[in-house]
Amino acid sequence: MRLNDEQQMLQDSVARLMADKGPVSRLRELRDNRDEKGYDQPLWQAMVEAGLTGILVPEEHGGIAFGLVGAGLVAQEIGRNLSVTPFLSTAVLGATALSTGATAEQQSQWLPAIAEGTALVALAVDEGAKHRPDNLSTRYEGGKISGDKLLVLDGHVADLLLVAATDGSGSALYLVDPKASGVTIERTIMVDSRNAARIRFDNVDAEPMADGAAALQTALRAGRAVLAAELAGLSREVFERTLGYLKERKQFGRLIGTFQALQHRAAQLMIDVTMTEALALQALDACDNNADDADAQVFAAKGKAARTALLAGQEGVQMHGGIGMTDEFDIGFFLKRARAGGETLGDANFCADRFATLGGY
Amino acid sequence: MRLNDEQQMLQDSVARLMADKGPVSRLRELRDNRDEKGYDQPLWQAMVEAGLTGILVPEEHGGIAFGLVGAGLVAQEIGRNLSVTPFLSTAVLGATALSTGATAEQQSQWLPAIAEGTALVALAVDEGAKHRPDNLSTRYEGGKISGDKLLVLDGHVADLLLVAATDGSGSALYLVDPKASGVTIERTIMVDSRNAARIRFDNVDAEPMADGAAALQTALRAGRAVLAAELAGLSREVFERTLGYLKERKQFGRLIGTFQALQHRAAQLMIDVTMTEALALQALDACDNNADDADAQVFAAKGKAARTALLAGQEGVQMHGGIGMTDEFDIGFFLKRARAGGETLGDANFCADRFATLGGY
Amino acid sequence: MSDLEQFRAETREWLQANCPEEMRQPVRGPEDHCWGGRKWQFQSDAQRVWMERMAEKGWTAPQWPQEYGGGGLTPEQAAILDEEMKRINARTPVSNFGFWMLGPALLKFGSDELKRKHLPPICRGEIRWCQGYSEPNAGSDLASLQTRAEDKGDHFLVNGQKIWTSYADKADWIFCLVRTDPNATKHNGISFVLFDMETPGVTTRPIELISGESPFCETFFDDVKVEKDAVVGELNRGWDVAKYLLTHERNNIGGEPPGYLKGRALGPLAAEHVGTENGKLADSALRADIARLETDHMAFRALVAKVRAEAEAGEGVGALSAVLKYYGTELNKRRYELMMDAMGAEGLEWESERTQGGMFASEWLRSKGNSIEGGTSEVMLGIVSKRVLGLPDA
Amino acid sequence: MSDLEQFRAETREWLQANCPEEMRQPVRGPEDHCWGGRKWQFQSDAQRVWMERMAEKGWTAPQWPQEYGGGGLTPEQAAILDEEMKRINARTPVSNFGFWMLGPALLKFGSDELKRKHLPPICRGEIRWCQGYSEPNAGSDLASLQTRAEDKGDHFLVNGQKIWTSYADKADWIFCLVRTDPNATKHNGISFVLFDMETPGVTTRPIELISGESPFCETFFDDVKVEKDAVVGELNRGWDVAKYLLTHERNNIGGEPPGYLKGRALGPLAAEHVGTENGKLADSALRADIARLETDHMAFRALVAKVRAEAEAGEGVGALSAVLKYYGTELNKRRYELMMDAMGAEGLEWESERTQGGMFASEWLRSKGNSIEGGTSEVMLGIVSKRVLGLPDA
Repeated sequence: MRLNDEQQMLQDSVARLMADKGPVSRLRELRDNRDEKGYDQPLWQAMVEAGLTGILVPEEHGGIAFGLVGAGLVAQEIGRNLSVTPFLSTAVLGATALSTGATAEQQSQWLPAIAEGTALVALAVDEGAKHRPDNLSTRYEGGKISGDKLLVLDGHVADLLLVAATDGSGSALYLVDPKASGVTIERTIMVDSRNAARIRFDNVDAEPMADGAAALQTALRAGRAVLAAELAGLSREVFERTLGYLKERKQFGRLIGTFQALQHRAAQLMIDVTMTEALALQALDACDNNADDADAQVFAAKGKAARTALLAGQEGVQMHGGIGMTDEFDIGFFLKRARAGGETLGDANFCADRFATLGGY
Repeated sequence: MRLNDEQQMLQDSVARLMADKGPVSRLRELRDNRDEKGYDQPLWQAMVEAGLTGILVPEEHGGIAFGLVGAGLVAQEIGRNLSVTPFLSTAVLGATALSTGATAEQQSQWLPAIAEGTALVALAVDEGAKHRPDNLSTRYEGGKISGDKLLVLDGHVADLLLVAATDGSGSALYLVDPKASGVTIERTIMVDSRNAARIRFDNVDAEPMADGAAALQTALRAGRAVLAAELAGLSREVFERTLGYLKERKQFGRLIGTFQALQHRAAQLMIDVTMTEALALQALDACDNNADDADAQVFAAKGKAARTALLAGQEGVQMHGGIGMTDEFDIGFFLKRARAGGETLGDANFCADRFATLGGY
Repeated sequence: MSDLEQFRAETREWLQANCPEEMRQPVRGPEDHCWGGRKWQFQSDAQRVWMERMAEKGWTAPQWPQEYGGGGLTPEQAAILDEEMKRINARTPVSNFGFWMLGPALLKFGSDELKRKHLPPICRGEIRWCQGYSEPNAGSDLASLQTRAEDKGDHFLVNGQKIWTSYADKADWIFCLVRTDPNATKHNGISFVLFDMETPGVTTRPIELISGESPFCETFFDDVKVEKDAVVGELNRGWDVAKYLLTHERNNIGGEPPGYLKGRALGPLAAEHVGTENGKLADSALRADIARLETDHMAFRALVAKVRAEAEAGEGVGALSAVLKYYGTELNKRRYELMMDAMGAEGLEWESERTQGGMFASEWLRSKGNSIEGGTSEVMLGIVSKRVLGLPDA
Repeated sequence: MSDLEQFRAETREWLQANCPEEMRQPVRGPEDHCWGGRKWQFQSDAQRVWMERMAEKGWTAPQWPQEYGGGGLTPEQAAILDEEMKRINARTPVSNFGFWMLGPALLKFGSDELKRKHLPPICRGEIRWCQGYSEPNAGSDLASLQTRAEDKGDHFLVNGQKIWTSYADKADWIFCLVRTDPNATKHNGISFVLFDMETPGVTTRPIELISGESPFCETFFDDVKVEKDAVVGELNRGWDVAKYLLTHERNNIGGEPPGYLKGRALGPLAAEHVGTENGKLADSALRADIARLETDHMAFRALVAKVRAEAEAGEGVGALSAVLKYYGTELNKRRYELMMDAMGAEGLEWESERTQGGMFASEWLRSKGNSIEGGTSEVMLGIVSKRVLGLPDA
């Protein structure tokens, strides 16, 4: 697919915004200052003002309803700059879940707040080391939820928790107030310096949605597709920084970019990055158009993006040599995010497994 | 492990024998002449005279009982020259099965004949596209065998068939006369120009062994280990021919072996080949010593050898360019044998699966 | 009804009326592909009739100008024709290097005279072309070619040897790179000339491939007389034409496998051979490998679609064609390896009816040439690193 | 009882009597490793006592000559000591670059005077050494180093900067490559010198790695006075010493993972995290990846065993050390990637007690340096292709 003019404009303006207000140096500051909120508040505010927090919120709730392709374009720039915001948790996962499955009342309460930037939302799905959304232990019974969750992105600053639980008949999302009695939240800082929380729910009041099952599935799909775009952007940035280094670093009296073995590997990396970008956008577009194979495309895109980002991070560090191993240099941040982002909402093997099942083998 | 003097002498003499009497050009002749027997009879006769047919036959039955390391050394040279003989079917699989599990009478009848070169033996195990020796449909009941076998190496020239069948309690080997009533043999010529047969057994007289289950398992293990050595030898030969070409072929006014990308790939291939050789010998030695992890070593060796030989074949053709694609040039024969040998007695995935199971995961 | 809608309706009706039933059956093997030319033996009346009817409409070369025998269709119309043909599974009526390669070169570089002389016979399927590029010592380094065309006043005298000439033994004419100025630097002094394969002094010898097929020949030129007006483009500037065609050729590779795997999904095919457990392939490593391959292929198709969309918007493909050539052929090789993994012993039989004479192994072996012919993978990566990434030479 | 059997019996008895119980516990983290030296803070009395007792026997450097403080053991005896220590899980009593690197260099190249001066304090764990090789512009291309040692008559004056100096901030002395003849060609004019890190003009600055650790420093030399008899080997021939040590260093890499994965099989570890179905890992792609890795690792170990057996038979390792360095570190990186795949979210926690402060992710990140330090994988492949395969330069 090619971007239309509107999408192209969005991409240009977001690229400027993220490079100006959310560069990698901000991630470093937040990490080094052990920031309490753990995300870039001025940047988030700027995103609110630009309407980006409402990019998936329907217009009647104050959003701009730009669709997943739009959200993916934002995520690409987030990936390039490693900008730290609750965009994925709130503007993508939260907004998609609520607009898909919430009751009219729930939507009116939360969707405008998301668009206006007055509420952060976190999705609580995972329970163990690996993402297994169809095999949950967390129970919903008689209006109450009990269970243990982890990898709840931005869980320690959220105003609303959307908790995946099973009532015996299947998995669905439920609304939980993080301040409700029985909720215990432990902030955990991940290798990529992002926030995730471990949250215990001990017989906590929970509110069902109109269609919490659809909300869960649709949010997961949207999140995977947007993460694919973020990882594609990250990969592109690592590739470009590495290519720049190959054109600048000398050893043995010549630019290291003149060594053919590195040239071929750089070319192969570029090809993977370029394909990953194309696939991520195509998958986002397939979701927006409710294409028949949208699920397969999203699993392919997320799986491919996870592999490409990790490869880019590995090659980026290796080709930078010793300097790439230092914390002072930025490239390591990309490698760390590549792994964390790759793991989130299902790693490459998870995606391949689903992709194969959809393919009938 | 390192070879002892005796083993070193064996290797040297076999290397001379195979290079003299069984070079790749013989394979080409046999193929082009559509040889009826389908194997190199003069070479086989020379191997009989050198005692190699009895390399796994106990001395009391006229063999030299050199052990699997010895058989592996022979197989390495067979791999280097693509020599076409019933060594695997008769001298390895047949001799191992009979000396492991046959009755004293059966041993006296067949083992001297193998050593003397007066009998060829073929093992009939596989029944479908893939090697699944623990899941057989061929039945043994009341002294009779019924079932369909394929990939029976040298099956159309064998004097004795060892047929894997189940009597309901487990898989074991049974002796069948290929001329017995109810046996239908179809010679099939494989991509590597070797023989394999499809054989139908329709209520055929069969003779049980003393321990046909052990005979089957031990023969399969020996066969895999020896095949690993053959594929290691094949890989070494492809590597050396390709390295020679890199030092001889010019393009763009320079030897193609000066291109760094090819240099690194050649180095990586050499490393894989060298590791594969070391692992194959170690696995053979582990079998000879009945080491605790002999099974794991053999699965590792066969799996690794299958992957290395295929990689060598692929890189060999690619680095030779157009000439490598021609039938007139020999390199394609190695690629063909790499795939056929890799498939025989369990491909790399089969071996990895068994290896993982033995590792408890 | 818009013009395009009307075009679609008329096309559908015409195809329905004119495409013989037999030409709507899937292609069973290479012999079902109509190459055309003086030596062509039609497999059936239907094959001949279908070619002639399409040629009459100009639809054997839908987008070429009508004055040269083409259909004069716009890209949108050509896409509709393509869709309508696919809808009824209509076979390609005729195809050879004249359509894929020489035609585009002539349309871009040829004189009006050359176009009038050569394009209509191509469109009518009367002349089958082959390509004379590579030489034994000029493979990846094509520009070092040594076949000479000496200027003898009223004609050239061509001497030398080509290799990898596709179907030279079956073709009628050749387009050929020859050195017309031996004193010029490597890339200069090469001309792109056309001549009849029946000219005295031309001999061919088929090359048998490891796959058992012989689609290529060695071709020898011994004092072959070639008309001086048979040069496409400027004298000594043949490299420009060749480069254009190489890029064009690489563009045509979309990573879709030919032959047996065409249109067949690998996963279900593997399931037939290795079996399933709980609905999943019994060989779980193979399942993972196939899923990774198909994921990569989906990514590749997304890239191809993007490149095509950009090309249609006039952004040009340029060196990205090397990306597509490289990755498409490498994917194809991976796919055939996995097919062989899946088929096991059944894929290995060579001389048997069961495998139609070793079709599976033959296609697997043939795929190894994909990353050599038309520019090796190594050359493609070199082009990408130099021209796309801008990495410097040593 | 043979001599060796008697040696084993005596060793076993001595170890039993002298190795403190605490020193038989598995190492829990880097702090349990005793580096020795002037600044060393013993973690416990047991750690101190164990080092001292072993030093007294000369068994901190079992095969070094007794006159220099070593144990004077034969290779066979040393192997027995090693086995007996492993049998009771005895920790290494003390270890640092003095043992691994400087000692072997001094034993091969050093004067008797230098050996007498430096080896005994190493054996006693009194002096901890660091290595001054790389510079900001001399990494893979080490021989282009620029740190200068000017001949000032009775001493050298050293100026320059080193990078990747392991634990320079914790070491007492440094062995260091300096340029003593700026006019000689690149590989000549380099000398291998020794000096005290407390010499005026030496400063160090730790470098934080992406793994969060700081095992390396930048080290600056500003008019550092170095004695002229502190040169190991010949003046201006320090490259020979460095090359010898680099090969020696590469030999020490057997592909066994350090840290958390040491002695832990990946398959069962993965089973704990991703779960099993019918006794097989629930993630079948991961299962295939692990089996392939472990197969490759078994092949690598077979090669290492072969190379060692050949080395013991006096055939020499030579350029094969580059093979081992390359493949061992690449394997290790693959292993950590698969560990992270297996651990999922639990491996990603960074600041948490659960992960002992991000131990898993930290070790994964640290492994990325393995294919850079001690010669990059690219340099190793270059050595292999030139020196083992004999491929020519361009």
